[in-house]
Amino acid sequence: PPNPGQAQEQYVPCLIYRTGPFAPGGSGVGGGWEDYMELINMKGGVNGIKYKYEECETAYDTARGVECYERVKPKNPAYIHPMSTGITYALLDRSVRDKIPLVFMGYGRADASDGQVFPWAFTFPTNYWSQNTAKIKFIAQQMGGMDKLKGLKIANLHIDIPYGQETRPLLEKMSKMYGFEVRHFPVPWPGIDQKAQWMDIVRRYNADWVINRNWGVSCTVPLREAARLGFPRDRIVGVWWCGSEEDVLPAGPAAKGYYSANFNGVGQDFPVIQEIIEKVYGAGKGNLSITRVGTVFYNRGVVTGIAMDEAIRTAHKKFGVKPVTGEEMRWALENLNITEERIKEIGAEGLMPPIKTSWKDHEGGGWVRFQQWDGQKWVPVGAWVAPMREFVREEVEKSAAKYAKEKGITPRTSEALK
Amino acid sequence: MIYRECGVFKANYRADMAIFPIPLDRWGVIIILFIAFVVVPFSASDYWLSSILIPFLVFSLAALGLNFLTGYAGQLSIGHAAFMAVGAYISLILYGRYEVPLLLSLLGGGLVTAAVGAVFGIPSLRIKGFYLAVSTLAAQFIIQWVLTHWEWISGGVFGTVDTPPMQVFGWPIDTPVKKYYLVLSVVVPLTIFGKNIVRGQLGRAWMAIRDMDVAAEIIGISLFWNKLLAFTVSSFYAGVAGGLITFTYYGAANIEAFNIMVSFHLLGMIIIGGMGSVLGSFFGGGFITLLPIFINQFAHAFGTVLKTDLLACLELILFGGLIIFFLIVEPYGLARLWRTGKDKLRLWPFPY
Amino acid sequence: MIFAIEVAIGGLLVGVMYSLVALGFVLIYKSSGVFNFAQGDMTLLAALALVGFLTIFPLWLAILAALVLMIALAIAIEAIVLRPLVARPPLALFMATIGLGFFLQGIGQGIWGTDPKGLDIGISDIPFKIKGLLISQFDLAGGALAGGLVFALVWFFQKSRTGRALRAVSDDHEAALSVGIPLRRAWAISWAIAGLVALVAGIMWGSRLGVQFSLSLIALKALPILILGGIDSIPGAIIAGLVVGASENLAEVFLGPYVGGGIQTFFPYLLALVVLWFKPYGMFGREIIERV
Amino acid sequence: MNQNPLLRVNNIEVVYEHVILVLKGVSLEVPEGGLVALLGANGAGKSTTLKAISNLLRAERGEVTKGVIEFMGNRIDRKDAAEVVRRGIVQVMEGRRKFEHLTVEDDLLTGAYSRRDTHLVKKDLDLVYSYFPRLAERRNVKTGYISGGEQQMVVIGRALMARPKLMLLDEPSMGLAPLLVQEIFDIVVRLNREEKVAILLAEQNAAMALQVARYGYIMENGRLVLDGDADTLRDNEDVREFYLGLTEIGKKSYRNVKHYKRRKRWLT
Amino acid sequence: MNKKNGNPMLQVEDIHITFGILKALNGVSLEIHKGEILAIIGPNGAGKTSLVNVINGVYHPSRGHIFFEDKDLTTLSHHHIASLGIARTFQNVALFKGMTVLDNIMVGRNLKMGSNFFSQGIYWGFAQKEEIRHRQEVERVIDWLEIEHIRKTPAGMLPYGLQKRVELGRALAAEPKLLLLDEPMAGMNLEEKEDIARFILDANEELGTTIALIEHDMGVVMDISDRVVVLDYGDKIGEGTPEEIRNNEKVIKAYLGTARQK
Ligand SMILES: Nc1ncnc2c1ncn2[C@@H]1O[C@H](COP(=O)(O)OP(=O)(O)OP(=O)(O)O)[C@@H](O)[C@H]1O
Ligand SMILES: Nc1ncnc2c1ncn2[C@@H]1O[C@H](COP(=O)(O)OP(=O)(O)OP(=O)(O)O)[C@@H](O)[C@H]1O
Ligand SMILES: [Mg+2]
Ligand SMILES: [Mg+2]
Repeated sequence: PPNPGQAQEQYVPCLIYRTGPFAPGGSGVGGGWEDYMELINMKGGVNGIKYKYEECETAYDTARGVECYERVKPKNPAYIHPMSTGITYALLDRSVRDKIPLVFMGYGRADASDGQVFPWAFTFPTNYWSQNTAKIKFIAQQMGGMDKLKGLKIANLHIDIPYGQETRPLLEKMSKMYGFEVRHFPVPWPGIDQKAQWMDIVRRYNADWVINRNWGVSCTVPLREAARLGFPRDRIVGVWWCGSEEDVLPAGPAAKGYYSANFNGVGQDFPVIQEIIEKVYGAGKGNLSITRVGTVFYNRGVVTGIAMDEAIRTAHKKFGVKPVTGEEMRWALENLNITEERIKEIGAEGLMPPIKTSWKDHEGGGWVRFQQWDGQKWVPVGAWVAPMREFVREEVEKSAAKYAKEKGITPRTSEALK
Repeated sequence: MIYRECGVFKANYRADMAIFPIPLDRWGVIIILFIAFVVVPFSASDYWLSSILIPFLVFSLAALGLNFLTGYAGQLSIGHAAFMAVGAYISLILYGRYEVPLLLSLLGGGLVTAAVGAVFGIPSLRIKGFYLAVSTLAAQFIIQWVLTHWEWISGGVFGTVDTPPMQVFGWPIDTPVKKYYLVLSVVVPLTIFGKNIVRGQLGRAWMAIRDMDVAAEIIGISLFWNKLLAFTVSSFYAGVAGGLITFTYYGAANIEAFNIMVSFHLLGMIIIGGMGSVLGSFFGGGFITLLPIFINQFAHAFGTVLKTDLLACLELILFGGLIIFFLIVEPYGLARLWRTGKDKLRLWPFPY
Repeated sequence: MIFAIEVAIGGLLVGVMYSLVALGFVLIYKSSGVFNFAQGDMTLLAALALVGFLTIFPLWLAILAALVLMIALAIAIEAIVLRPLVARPPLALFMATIGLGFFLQGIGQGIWGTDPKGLDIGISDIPFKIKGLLISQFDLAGGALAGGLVFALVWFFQKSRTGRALRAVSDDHEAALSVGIPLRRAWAISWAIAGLVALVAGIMWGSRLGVQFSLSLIALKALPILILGGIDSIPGAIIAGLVVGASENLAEVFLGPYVGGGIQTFFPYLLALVVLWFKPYGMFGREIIERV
Repeated sequence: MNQNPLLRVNNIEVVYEHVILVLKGVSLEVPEGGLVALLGANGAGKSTTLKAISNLLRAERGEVTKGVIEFMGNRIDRKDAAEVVRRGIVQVMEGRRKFEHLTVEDDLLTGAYSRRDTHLVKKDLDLVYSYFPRLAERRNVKTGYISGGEQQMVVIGRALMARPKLMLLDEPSMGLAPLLVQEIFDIVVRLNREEKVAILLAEQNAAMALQVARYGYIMENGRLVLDGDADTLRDNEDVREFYLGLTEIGKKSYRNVKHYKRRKRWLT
Repeated sequence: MNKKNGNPMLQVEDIHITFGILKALNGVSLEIHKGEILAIIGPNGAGKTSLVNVINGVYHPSRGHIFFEDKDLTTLSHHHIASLGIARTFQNVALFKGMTVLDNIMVGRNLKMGSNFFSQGIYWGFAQKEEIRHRQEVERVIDWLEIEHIRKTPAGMLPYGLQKRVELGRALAAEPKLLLLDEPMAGMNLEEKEDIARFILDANEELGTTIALIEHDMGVVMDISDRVVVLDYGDKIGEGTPEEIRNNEKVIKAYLGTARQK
């Protein structure tokens, strides 16, 4: 029973990176997430329980990420966001052993969407594979229908690390399905120079569309190179980590027209964002500079905050109002249902897609939204796009099964954990 | 006088050539080993075991390997993390896919890495100094490329090799304490082996090459074999360390954990710790792996005063500043500082 | 064929831009024997400072202010880092510069923030066509700047009294002291020049990539140039830059597809290794004299 | 000696690396226009004394912890090495510290770095070449490649290029052919007489040194054990035996040196 | 003292070396006989060091051959030549500065040691016995050269004279058949020169080491050498007993000078 004399707190560790080449991503997402928790706290907490959030700087370094995890573990966090693909890999095993759910929204491994093999890992609201199917759909839309994909030349320009390579097989499969041609152009890290790739894409391969799957500075370079070679920017569509203001601003006018995927809305025109500005920043408790509120990464952080907050509420409903444990949180994450109505209630309509998870499906929808840079700001293009659910699911399960075999895991067959 | 050498007469060269000729050192080592094997496992928290001690020990082992190459043989390498990566991938593949016993997998990872290291050591036969250092970056980039492009290694789309649950002789290694023991029982023998190597004929040959290779060769030391051997032994240690850290810390072999920054960190370890010193590798390993953590925890004390993004920058500033500071205090590394301290104790109360 | 030429020309021009960063390394190595790993971070800091100053000053004044800052930095580095480390092993100094790199990263990002900032110096990056070849004004400006710098620096080192003194310092700084060359001033001067070069590189690269942390990573691209041309050769930095730029791009385009691509980062290293095997001090580096 | 020496070293102690005490209270003087020899065994501290004066110690992690060094009445022990050179003291270090990548001529020219009268530099360069014709032949070769003796000529020539008031010579004759040793000493004497350059000469070749010097100090183990006019020293029994190799019966042959050790009297 | 003679141990035949336009050695031939002490003298830059460098493979002659015990050395690598039994010291001391005196001299014995890598690492059995055996040998050298007190001092911290002595120790530790000494006494005072002279004579007389010695101190050369070879800018201008050389006009003009001869 809650002790009325003592204020109860929900401890939330934030593994974050505020310096280094990817700092805009880490600080942006982290800042938005923390601001949302701050907002909830100012409104009295989640059902009266306040968040106690604490940062641990990982510098995007795997070793330090693991150390952060171990450091915060004794404080019984209900969940962990590793915030980096490398750290995610390192924590997968530990999270199972320690019974702490691992949530990686929009990064990490896509096949972890399969709850049968990854009971403790969550990828909602979408994963990279869903994103890519949505991208193909989006390209088709721009071209005027799925049949127009036939004969199209798509260049998959990707940073040459596992994160970048991950979607190659999927694209190849789809190219067979829809009759388009795909060629991969690996960009060695850090991707400052992509002249060769672009010469090839534009001059020799004559690509119709380019997928920009990079990270950090390598997201920006393609826009410049495309401009120099006269390749239309509205024929480039980026991954959601290449679709922030920080990615396009340095490219100046060269970025105008560029598309990117996203799984959250942009701008300040959402009631919840307005509320944050008013209450949190009004009270001087913001975790970022106010100029970044409403940016892509920031809003992604807010969406993170909302989703996690909703999960805690779900747990409260089942287990009672108290600080949630990892195991309770896991149940809640598996039974998450953030409906359109609820989203509207929160004041986040258009900011995030609905999410509905199950014990099998840890992705919970996979909706993707596209946006275009108009030179000043990101403008949403069209409605939320549904991924090719079945296709992705099939791939996810295949890949997860392989993982299970490698690790000696027996996939579960019901909601219950053995 | 607390620490003394005089008064301890060595009856024969055998005693003088023992691994720790001074009794107090010998006792010191025994006490440290006792603490490491007996006291620590029963008193340290999981956090300390798994995220302070394990990385500290393993990175020190890797640093020791690099120290053979750079500190003893004088061949500067800034691509050493890649060798750790080779060890990590190979030993995990051996263990996971081919069901080779764990310790043998580690050994196998080390041996394959040693072979790779020997190949990348070939340029050292012609190239020297910073030219060689920069060339070793080739190892970093090429190995990184091969590991991610060769599907047999990376095992498909995620570029990652996962481990099944670990066991040694049928014992599951699943708690931090057991992992710690695993690490310790690899690190300690390898360290002793390394210490013996460097104080023997091979170590002397390496140091001779480091100090003046022309003269060494004229004296009859084959640069070819000794340099390649330095690369081989050094990458063997790196490979074992890579496998070990992956088994006990990262859980999955992922190239991002062995990026170029890690190479710089390894180099930092031996320079700060002490070039050409086994002990220094451990000091340096501790300094570089633990300092950021301590700074981070220390900086948190200011969490209320400073904005968080400034805090992260403050960490960098402190880290960089402390590296410079320690280099100024003792450019020959912490191990030298330690020795000077001991000397002072030994001679105390007569400082000169 | 025209495609190959285009790739080569594009590579040459980008190579020169890398040379700008390589030059910074060369300068400091040549004049004090220090392998300055913080050169990339100095580039970042210079660019960050410039963008910072641009919010209050017009362009020329901002450049001037950034230059003053780099000179002040050089003097500070001399006093705080180099002077106490005089006559220490080169590796200790090398490590100190790595530490310095972290320090500068912290300072730069702490003061000016981590988010990328645009920098527009008013030179167009949109190429024009000459006989079917695309060439950008920006690249030409970069090339001209680099060329000019090289001429000035070569003259300085070979012909001027201070230049000769700096060369002496790098050979043996104790002996340099014994003939009355003030080490402190020599070091401060060479670091200040390297700061100037960092600023130039920071401007050029910053306006291309945006001013952000990744500027400091350009140093990685400069390294193979450095060993190919010779760590202490100023003209070597430019020539090797051209070679590296052209060859890595040609390799990626024509060799890459056969091996799976993504080879342009390590290709220059392979090239450098081959050259170094025959010329262990790079194409133009001075050899280490080992007489017994 | 006289009341107003050019250089006065007063009771200095030197410590290396904060712990190694090398000089234990050394005092010596060089008068205006003097030519003073400093003799002593290996490791006695001659070079250290010279480096203390020119303040090159700091570059080797040594420092003067006690005592005073005065040059023309001003303290110089706290001054920067470059400043000491500017005031007119130049040291020729032992070990042929040439700038190996500079050509012979460039190397010589660095010697003139702190001179104001740049127009006279060319003349002095010719002077150096006239002293060492071999260098003129090799002027465009990097000093790293010339022979040991030629390198020795370069460093001495370089010091001359600075036109010092006081020259500290650390074993100038080392590794030079007999003919050249004579020449070097002739040059030293000429410099001293004609150009009025005061000289402090640390030498192993005691016979030569005591021939040209007017005054001498003998150093053992970081202490001065004996000093006096060159003639007096030459007649000292210990100096005769240990430094000049002369016994009662005349010069002894190296072949006949036995394994006996007679202790020097001052060493107790 | 006329045990010397017999067939030449080392034959240098018509060696040419050029550096750029400079002819450092211009067709020099000479012989070193087993058991003798040969002095090589000549003005600075005459090519003495170059000659020694050719013998142990640092420079390769553009013309000519070198035979050591009838084996052609001309194309062998340095460490191969060393393994035949030729050791040397260097004009500019080339000690391993970061290593202790003991280790430096132990390195000198490198060629004589051969335990394998693993037994070295475990330091048990053969490796240990071998280390101790060689250590005893090295201690003999140390005793003999009277450098016991600096055994554990890093060589780089020693004063010049002692470094030269350690270097001699390192060369002697290899138990060479032929020992090449490049100005072993430069920078020493008389007493120390006497010591070194003694060591050289002892090595020659007691161990039977053949010695070739470059030296500028005529006193030493005249006293201890059996034969003298004089080089002058690439040419051999004289050869003979010390007496003959002392009175050779050419040598006096090129090298010895006349004034102030004691
Ligand atoms: N940098 C240093 N660090 C530590 N000790 C030093 C250093 N330089 C010299 N010494 C010590 O100081 C003592 C005196 O050395 P110094 O070079 O002054 O002797 P010296 O009389 O010039 O001898 P030599 O005739 O051999 O040149 C020696 O014992 C030497 O080991
Ligand atoms: N590697 C080299 N490159 C260029 N010139 C060289 C080289 N080695 C030697 N020389 C030149 O060859 C000549 C002979 O040099 P060497 O060192 O043999 O003289 P040395 O007789 O030993 O003289 P010293 O008595 O001064 O030591 C010198 O003029 C020297 O400048
Ligand atoms: Mg001396
Ligand atoms: Mg010589």
